[in-house]
Amino acid sequence: MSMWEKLAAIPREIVLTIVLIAMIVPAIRPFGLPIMVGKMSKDWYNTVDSLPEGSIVLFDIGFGSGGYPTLGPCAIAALHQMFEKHLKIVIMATALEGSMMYPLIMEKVKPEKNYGAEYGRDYVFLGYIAGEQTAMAAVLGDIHTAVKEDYYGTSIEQIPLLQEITGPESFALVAYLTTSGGIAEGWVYQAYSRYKLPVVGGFLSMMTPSLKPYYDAGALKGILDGIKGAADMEYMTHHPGDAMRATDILSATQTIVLIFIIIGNISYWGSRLSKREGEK
Amino acid sequence: MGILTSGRIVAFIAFILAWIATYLGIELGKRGKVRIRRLPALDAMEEAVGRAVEMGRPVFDIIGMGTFTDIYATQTVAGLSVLNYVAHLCARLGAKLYAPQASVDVMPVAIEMVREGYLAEGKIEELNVDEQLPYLSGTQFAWASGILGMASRLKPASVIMVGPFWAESMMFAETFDRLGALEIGGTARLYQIPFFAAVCDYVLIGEETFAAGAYLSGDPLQTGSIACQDWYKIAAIILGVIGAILATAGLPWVSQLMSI
Amino acid sequence: MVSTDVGVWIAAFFTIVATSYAFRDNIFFRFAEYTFIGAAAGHAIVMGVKNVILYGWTHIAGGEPSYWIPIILGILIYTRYHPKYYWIYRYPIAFLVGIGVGISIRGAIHADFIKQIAATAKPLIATTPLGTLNNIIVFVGTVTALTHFIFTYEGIHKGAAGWIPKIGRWMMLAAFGGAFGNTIMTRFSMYQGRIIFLLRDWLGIIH
Amino acid sequence: MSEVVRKYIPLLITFIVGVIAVLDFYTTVPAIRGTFTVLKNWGIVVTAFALGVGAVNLFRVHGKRIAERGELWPLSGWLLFMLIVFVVVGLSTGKFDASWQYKWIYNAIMLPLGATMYSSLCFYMAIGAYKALRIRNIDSLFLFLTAIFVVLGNTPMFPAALPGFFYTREWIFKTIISGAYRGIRIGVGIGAVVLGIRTILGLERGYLGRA
Repeated sequence: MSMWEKLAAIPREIVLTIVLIAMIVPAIRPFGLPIMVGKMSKDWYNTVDSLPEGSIVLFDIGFGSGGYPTLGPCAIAALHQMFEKHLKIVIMATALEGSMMYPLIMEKVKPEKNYGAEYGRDYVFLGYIAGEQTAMAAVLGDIHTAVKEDYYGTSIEQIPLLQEITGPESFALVAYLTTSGGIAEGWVYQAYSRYKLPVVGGFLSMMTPSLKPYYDAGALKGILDGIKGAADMEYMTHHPGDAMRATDILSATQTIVLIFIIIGNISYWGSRLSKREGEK
Repeated sequence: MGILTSGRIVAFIAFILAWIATYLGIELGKRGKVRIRRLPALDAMEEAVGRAVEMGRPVFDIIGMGTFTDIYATQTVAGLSVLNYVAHLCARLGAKLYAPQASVDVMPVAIEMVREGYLAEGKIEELNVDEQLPYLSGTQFAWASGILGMASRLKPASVIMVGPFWAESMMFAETFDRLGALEIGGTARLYQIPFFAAVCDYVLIGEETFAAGAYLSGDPLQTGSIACQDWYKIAAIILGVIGAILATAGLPWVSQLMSI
Repeated sequence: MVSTDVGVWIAAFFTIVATSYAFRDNIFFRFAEYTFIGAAAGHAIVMGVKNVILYGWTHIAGGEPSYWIPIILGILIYTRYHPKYYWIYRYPIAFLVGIGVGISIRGAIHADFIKQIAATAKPLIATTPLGTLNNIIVFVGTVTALTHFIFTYEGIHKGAAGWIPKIGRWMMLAAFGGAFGNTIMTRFSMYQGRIIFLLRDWLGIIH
Repeated sequence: MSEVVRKYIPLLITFIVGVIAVLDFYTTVPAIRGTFTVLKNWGIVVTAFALGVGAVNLFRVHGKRIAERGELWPLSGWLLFMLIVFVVVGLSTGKFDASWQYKWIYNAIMLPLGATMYSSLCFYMAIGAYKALRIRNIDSLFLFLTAIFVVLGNTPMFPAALPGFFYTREWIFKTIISGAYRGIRIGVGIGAVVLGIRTILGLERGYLGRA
């Protein structure tokens, strides 16, 4: 086996162990790198920022445990901004595990303690609603015929915030965070195409390329691009959290990946050129 | 015009036209008037099966974990057409085919596709459905780890993956690459195309998957739909080009028209 | 301080075991996998029952008997397991497919076709040279990628015209590269959350 | 007769419901909108029933495996036990997912598994990047170049040192990805619409299952 071939065939266990170490070290000892805010997150922030106090926002938790590590920080930072602005928030979940994400998020946001918000008056949680796009269309179209109780089993007649909603036009903004392409496209179809409501969306970074055409066409007013978007939001809202901590870990792991890509290419071209030499 | 929603009138007209065009396309397809160009990845399939024969190792054909009820049904249908073609090739050239299954609904059709291929080549006695088309699981990670287990046990020489794929695409592509298999990948799930494009030796990008399926099956429903979609793409190109030229000249007519 | 919470220990165990598969297949991973499948199916049932009560039963209790219809349709889904009357399940499925397909295609033609054409038909010249270049790249990318997907007119892929879809293919491959790079970050940023959990909530090394 | 009941009425249901959904979007007729509001609410209930289908399949597959003492059958038993635990804890309190007991088992079992299963794909990405992201020909050169620049821009360290990396990534997204993906999205969108029309018209019948 030539040197080139050895370089091309580093055992996977070794590669993975190096990657793991690259995650653990900066988690224990962060470098504290600065953040550069991207335009897509800035647009999300400004869209929310420009809403008048007391506007009603429909906020969808469209992710479960799989998406929590990246979209959880997005949700926490985004809700901080909304509560800070004294917006009223109707929260729902289109993902099956979304209702289990809600307590995890609210534990960190603490709207009562931090912002003096009151459940039922300033925000409400409807829980998981089955049917994805069917659920979106139903909640936007006529929330009173679709929903009878909130997550805790309180009749919606007794929830003052929901009494303020008379139709889709009551919502000043639809904001969603999801790991599912169907949900991400669904909100564009149902809220933007159907009711011309302003929509902002957050998703895994890997989904951003395919959903960016909506942002370019004006259907999405802003995008939170995975953990990067979450870190931007934490930075803009001055609520540093897991995403900003993740920034340093990301630096280390991505650098390791880059090094491996370079090793892969050097070994590939090295063995290819040395083979050609041998043939001569 | 009070009964039509404003801002969506052009969309509505486009929708009605799509309705008519679908009919027309299928009608043309039935009359054999639709010709679809052959894609290089299809020629590669013959190479892939030939390679397996030479190496004395099996061929894997994975159609993904889609069902007929989800919105990716067309991709599953395309994957089934490819499976049928691969079954023909394997039977004719004498390679052993494995096509593990993930969907209870799709599995009987897949079996039918493979059986038809072997039957047409006169090799039906060589087919063992239970061994070659096992049901693994409909749950993503159980399905993925099932495939990975089969792969490391059987060491396929070539693998053909055409259909809807989710996050498991990278696990498959990486594992088969490690085993030194020739990989042909194809999916129209936008999020997963990059992995196949990066790792596979041949790739069917997005709609090429449908075209490949239609080409191989010759089914007028599929070929006709491809024709109809082509008309719409051509319309999009023409409107886009004219619109951009006009807009550059200061006349944003097309984008105004689109918001009627 | 290492956690004293049993739940955190169980979670840590499952986190480590689920990771182990990337290194090598092992029986602990199988155990975790089977646990996950069972738990996920159980969770789906709990949410299903809750939704049936919340969105169906409360309507009936509130004096809307028409909501018996979806409840009956829902129950009929399970006839698919009957050897003779399996075909009855087609009724609820037909209903779900109708509503699902209708609701998605009506928006698709607006958001994916009309709106995207409108976004393409924008002025190419911008106020800055770089802006103009950017507009041209987006425009060329859109149009050439579209031509790549034309299958029934072979002429477009031959001769001098053949360059147009070829450029489209390269543009798409470049775009896929970007998407690939971005996905690397996505998966890592997801896993980091688990590393933070292990180090903070379980081992108490960081705060 | 049986053909009608078994095949044509379901196809008719799909057609009617699908057409109402489409008309609800394009027209302002109150009767259509009212009907569709009811249909949407029904849809939520029927979908909720469908959530149990997965569990029934698991009972069939794993029940059989336990009865036949098939491969890993004790794990099949454990799988069904976990399923039952979640259902019992979820339904016995009367508060479903809002009870603390349910939150506890969810946070201890399902959350770490769900979060780790998906995220451990990062290891496959790392290996894949090392083994596959190689410049083999002109096609892979294009893929390679943008991938490298996006990774560079995504790594917070590099833009912090040299902001150009950050703007290069933003530029790649703004131009190359926007353009190519818009083309792909138009095509895929039309494909979905044509499939939808075929389904509503009853030409696509795969969902009806075995004949």
